[in-house]
Amino acid sequence: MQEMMKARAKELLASGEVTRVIGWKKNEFDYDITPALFESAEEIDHDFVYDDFCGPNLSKFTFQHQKNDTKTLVFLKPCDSYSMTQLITEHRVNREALYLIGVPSYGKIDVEKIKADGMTGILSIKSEDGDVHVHTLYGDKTYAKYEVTSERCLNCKSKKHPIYDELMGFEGEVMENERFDEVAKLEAMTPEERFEFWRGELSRCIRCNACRNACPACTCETCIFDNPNSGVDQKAAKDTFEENMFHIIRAFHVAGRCTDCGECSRVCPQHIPLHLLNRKFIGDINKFYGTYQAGEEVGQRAPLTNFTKEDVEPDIVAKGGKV
Amino acid sequence: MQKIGVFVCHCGTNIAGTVDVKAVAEALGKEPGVVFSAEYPYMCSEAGQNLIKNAIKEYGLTGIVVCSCSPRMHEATFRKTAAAAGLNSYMVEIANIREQCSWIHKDIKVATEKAIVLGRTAIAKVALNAPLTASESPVVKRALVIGGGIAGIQTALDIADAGYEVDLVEKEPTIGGKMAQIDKTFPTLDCAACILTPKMVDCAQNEKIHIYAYSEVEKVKGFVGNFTVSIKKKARFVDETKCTGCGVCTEKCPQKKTPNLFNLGLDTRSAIYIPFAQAIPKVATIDADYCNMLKNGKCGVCSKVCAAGAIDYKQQDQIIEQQYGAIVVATGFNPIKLDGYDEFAYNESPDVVTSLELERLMNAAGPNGGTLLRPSDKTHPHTIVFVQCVGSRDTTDCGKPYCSKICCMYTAKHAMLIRDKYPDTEVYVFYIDVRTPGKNFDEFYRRAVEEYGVHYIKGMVGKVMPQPDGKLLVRGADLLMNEQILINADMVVLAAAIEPDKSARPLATMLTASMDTNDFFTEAHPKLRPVESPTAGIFLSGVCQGPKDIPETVAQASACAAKVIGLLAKDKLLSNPCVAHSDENLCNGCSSCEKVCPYGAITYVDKEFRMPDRTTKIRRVASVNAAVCQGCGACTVACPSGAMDLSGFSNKQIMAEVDAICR
Amino acid sequence: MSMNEFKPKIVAFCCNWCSYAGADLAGTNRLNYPADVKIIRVPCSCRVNPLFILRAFQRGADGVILCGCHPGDCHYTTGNYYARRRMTLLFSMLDYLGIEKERTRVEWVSAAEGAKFATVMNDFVKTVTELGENKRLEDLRCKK
Amino acid sequence: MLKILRSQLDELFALIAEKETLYIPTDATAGIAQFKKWENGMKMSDKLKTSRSAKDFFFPQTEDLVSFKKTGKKIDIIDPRTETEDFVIFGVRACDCRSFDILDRVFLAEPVDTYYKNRREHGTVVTLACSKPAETCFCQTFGIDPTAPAGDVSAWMTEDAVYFNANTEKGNAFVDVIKALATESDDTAVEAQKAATKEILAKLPIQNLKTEAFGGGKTEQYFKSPEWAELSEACLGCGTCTFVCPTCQCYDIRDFDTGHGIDRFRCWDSCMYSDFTKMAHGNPRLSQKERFRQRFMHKLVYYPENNEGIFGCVGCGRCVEKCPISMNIVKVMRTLAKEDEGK
Repeated sequence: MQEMMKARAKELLASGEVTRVIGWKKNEFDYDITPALFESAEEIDHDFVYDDFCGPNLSKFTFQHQKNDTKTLVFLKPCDSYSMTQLITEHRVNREALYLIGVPSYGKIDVEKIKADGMTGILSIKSEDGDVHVHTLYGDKTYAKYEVTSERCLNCKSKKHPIYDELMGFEGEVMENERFDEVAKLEAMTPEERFEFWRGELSRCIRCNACRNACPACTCETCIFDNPNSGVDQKAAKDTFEENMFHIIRAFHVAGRCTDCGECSRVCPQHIPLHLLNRKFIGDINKFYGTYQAGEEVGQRAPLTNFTKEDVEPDIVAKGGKV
Repeated sequence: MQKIGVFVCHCGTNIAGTVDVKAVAEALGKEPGVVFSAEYPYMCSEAGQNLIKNAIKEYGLTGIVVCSCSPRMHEATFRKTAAAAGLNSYMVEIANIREQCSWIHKDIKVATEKAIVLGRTAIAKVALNAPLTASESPVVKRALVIGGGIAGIQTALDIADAGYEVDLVEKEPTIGGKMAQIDKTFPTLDCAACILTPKMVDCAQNEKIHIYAYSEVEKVKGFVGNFTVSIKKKARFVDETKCTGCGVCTEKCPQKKTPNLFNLGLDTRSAIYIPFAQAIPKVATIDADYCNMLKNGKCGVCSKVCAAGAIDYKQQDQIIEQQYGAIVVATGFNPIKLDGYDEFAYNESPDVVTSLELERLMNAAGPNGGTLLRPSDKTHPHTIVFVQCVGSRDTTDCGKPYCSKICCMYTAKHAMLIRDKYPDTEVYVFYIDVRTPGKNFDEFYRRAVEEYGVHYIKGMVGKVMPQPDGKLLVRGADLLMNEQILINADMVVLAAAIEPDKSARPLATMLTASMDTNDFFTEAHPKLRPVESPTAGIFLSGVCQGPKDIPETVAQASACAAKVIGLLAKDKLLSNPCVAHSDENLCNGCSSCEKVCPYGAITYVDKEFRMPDRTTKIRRVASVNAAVCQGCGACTVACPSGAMDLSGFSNKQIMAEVDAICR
Repeated sequence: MSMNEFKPKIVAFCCNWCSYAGADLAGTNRLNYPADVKIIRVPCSCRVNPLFILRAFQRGADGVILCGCHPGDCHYTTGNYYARRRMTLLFSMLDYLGIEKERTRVEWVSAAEGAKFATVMNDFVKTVTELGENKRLEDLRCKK
Repeated sequence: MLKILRSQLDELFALIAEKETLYIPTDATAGIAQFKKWENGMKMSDKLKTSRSAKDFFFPQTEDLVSFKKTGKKIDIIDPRTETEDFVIFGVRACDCRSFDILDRVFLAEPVDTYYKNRREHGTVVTLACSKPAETCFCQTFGIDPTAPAGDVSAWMTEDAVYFNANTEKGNAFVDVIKALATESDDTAVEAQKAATKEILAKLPIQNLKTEAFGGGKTEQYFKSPEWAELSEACLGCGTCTFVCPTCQCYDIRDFDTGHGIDRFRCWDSCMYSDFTKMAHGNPRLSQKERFRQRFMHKLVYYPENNEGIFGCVGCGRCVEKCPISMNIVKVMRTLAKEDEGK
């Protein structure tokens, strides 16, 4: 796949169809992937990669590196593709200036899972035929791929590309998944248990803003939390309230717009399962207002800018949330 | 630096009876920013107002808080007071310490404490108030009425009567609408044409009314008082100014096989045609789909016979741009398509007709010259079955969930007319309910049953089966007798549901006027503002707003005209200054606000911004039309970046109120 | 602090056209409800940002209630429909975080429903009083 | 050198905690370690390092500076500081320990940051030598020996025992406390561990990173390097690297309106943020490239220029692990120094 992508990118560059290519490149370690902009065949030959570590969602990178006067080729995994569609719907990127190629994703490896298993001094990781070989200073280990696949990929919502100019690999499908199981587990707890759970998680937050800055739905010109005139700006959570506040409001602001790409949880240095907040909203929206997948189609009307006269009343929450 | 004045009203004993007003004035006097605090028996009295005015002048107050009755009572009063003393009238806040404090609490201590909290909340808010000025916009003294049926005609006539210019746009070659196709009207049984056509003539002769027939609205820009509308005048291939309506061309035209749409396709006409004798404007139109000359350049008969030389095969669509202060929607209705109702054999047998088709069949100007004959064999029908609620009150996909309202009455009318003219014809009416609310309506229906012997059967028709002998076997249920009924009928008449005209939806989009799920226009308030759209300057006339009969339509049309006249009578519109505004530097241009705006007040512009690194960037940003915005604030919450805020109820003001209450 | 002494702080957001008028009517009819309820007038229930509700809790509110026109009766035709969705989701999220769901409420109160306004407020204050102080969404700095 | 059996670790912690507050690295729920106040039953993490650095103890993420209390129109000024209680941080790695020196040079230089000084004086740092360095470690680059960490007390943990060596007076006081559980021991086991660790250190992938190209006086050379554009290209402008960094020391001072007055506090700030050092005219660093450059120039050029050539990085590798887009100081150093190796 990587070679096909490189060849096609070079072809499009050579033909002048596009002048820039957005893809991934490798950094220090096998698992260190950086989104990158390529402007020549040499750069592509030298640096371009596409493998099981290419987790970063390129739609946010594309948003940051937009150029209207020229055409840019962007490679999108299905997840990135949904985010891109949402950005187009919200007029945040200019579709005309993009050439989108959908590429399949076979599940990305979460190196944190390998590290959490006690592996350290990692010198190389190779993913081959469903096995992941980890070579370290302290010995080697082979995992079955699913053991070290990221949560978001294990619960893949879709392998379909809602938008593309060209497709590489196969036309994927929307997937059956269990992504709401964790949410349901939390919902089944007592409020006290839930409170303890979230206090434990959110109290680790260092307000580094990685979740926000990596999020393809968080593209505000100025975030209200950075705007001293908003009256709610905060640089660090001085009080537990502020930890809650930041995450509730962030989740609320992306509610109905979040495509569940999972970047927030991937980038969190403190391993806070932030996707469980977003999924709560997604699950509620599905349950209360009918199934809705953000980024499925350009021009969709988001659930929070929509209504029906028969919508459930807010006391549904007091009644246990059952529709 | 804020200099706030606090004025605590006793309201006689209404407030002072349960609130220690002196203690309130004293406590609030210590709040930050407050430089003057006083209490007085009646702040709304002239003396009380003078107290306020003097304090504003003496202390140079920048804002005032009046602790008194509900702002719904005297906010306007105190705003005028402030303005009279030279303080912007929006630098006034009211603390409601009567309705929401002294009147509901008995304990003086409790009520006093609460009054202080309410007072300091108002102080916290007023400290963040900004002077606001109502903006003015001029009103173009001309109205546009879209739709030339009875609704549009009546509205246009009434507006014109008041002395304002009206343009009446009708997409068909003639005005008149559905009413022109109707034979008789209930419950009086007078002839529709006899009462409609004089009104059509009035329209044509009224010099304030300009009729754009065979025209459609193409584009709408602007806002209340100042709309710019592009109207497309479709090519008729006949010069309207030259055509005398003599009709020679229609006689000589060799292409006589054109379906006559005015008669709902029950007969044919020529390719060049005048829809009916009393058409307004009485001008011929060439049907381009059937004209041999336009299709293959072979014919030209009409051109040769036209003494006026009005035929112009090269005529093009024409775009007219015009300014209006108000727009009236009167787009009317159509019966639904009955394709989904195979059980009634509508597509199978020509003798199964809709009620509107029956109107034409019975009309003197209709295909049979007014004699009721079966379409299939032109024989006289002896048994006729009417089926009510075909598609109305029907929650399946092909039907409509609402009641079409007019069917019960016109069916009674049809039944009665048939029984009157052809006493040997048996008439059966299958109904779910008979609904006759209206002046003389129920009496009318009873006459049909009692005097004319129409057989009303409560129940639905399950199937209509065309028989080899040309008869229609109707199988239905009589729910009252609880039995199956079979009727061997000559004709079946279906009371098809009515639905808004298909042109309404795209028009609503152009007008940014909201519609319900059935494509009826939504009124600004279901009870109190029934003839206005929530979008300022857009008014609703007739069935486009919901099913109604002719008298109701005319009443609404006149009401609508009154509203339009009220608007056009103003030279300038003063707008509520408590409206939304967008901070362009924060706006993402994501369109969330636009989607929740009920008034279509938000548009987007591409604007060039200077970036911090000294480059420029073109960004899409929201822009609020203050003349259209009504200040609900829906957009402010839809906006994730906080770019959208509401004057008079800003984020900061509301948060300051929250803070002050919780302190 | 014993249960009897605890006086909750309640913030009530009322839309200008229905609920604020309903509250006025409760006053006109001298219908009693606890002084713990303090009303903030907003043009429409759709003006209420979730931020305001969190802000109230931060600043020491023990309960927040939002009152608006009945669905379908909104002065601005559609405002309360949006408010309804927003609040449903927000309340659900607060509940998900383990914050007592009884501390937040939405009620539709028309301008004619003075009695309903008083009943709703009495009931809400009772519920919140039973819950006691808001501990799970407080900002200790504001309690000093 | 004192020796305490690992089986006695719980007793040791109890003993220390009896006298002073004790903080140890412990596993937080999500497979990451963090320093926590020791309580009975708490187990020490066997992770190499905590996800946040140990600088929090002396330079916490937020800290009250002063309060203003409003009563009517009167304002009282309140100093919220109280004398910090003595505390022990156990298990600080060599890299984090070095970061304290770097912070000291900033906060203890005139004018002395009394808030920092207060905490620093009351904290006893017990370091722990590394025996299982990770692939992201490069402390050796900055002359740190992870097998011989500094601190008030140095400790080594072997299979069965922990060895302690006091380095300072505070260290001696600590050693006095734990004596009850300890036995005297020679350094055979410790030396063996050191040797073994050093062998591993030589094999670390980033151990060959060189600092020669950097240091004071290099501003001209690097400030306008064209490489910054590409290096910073994917930077999200989040503050992850800054907040996990043991040596980043920038903070912002903010006022919080409590409703009764103002709490003035400071909190960590990040030069990666667009509002960092924002002044009336805006942020002097106009784009992310410049903000990105600032962070690395500070660590590699400006700091050494003002501090006798000491670099502002300790090679702990946290930024290498945590950056959402995997861009870090290692890549920056290699690119700027035009090292074409390591890949």
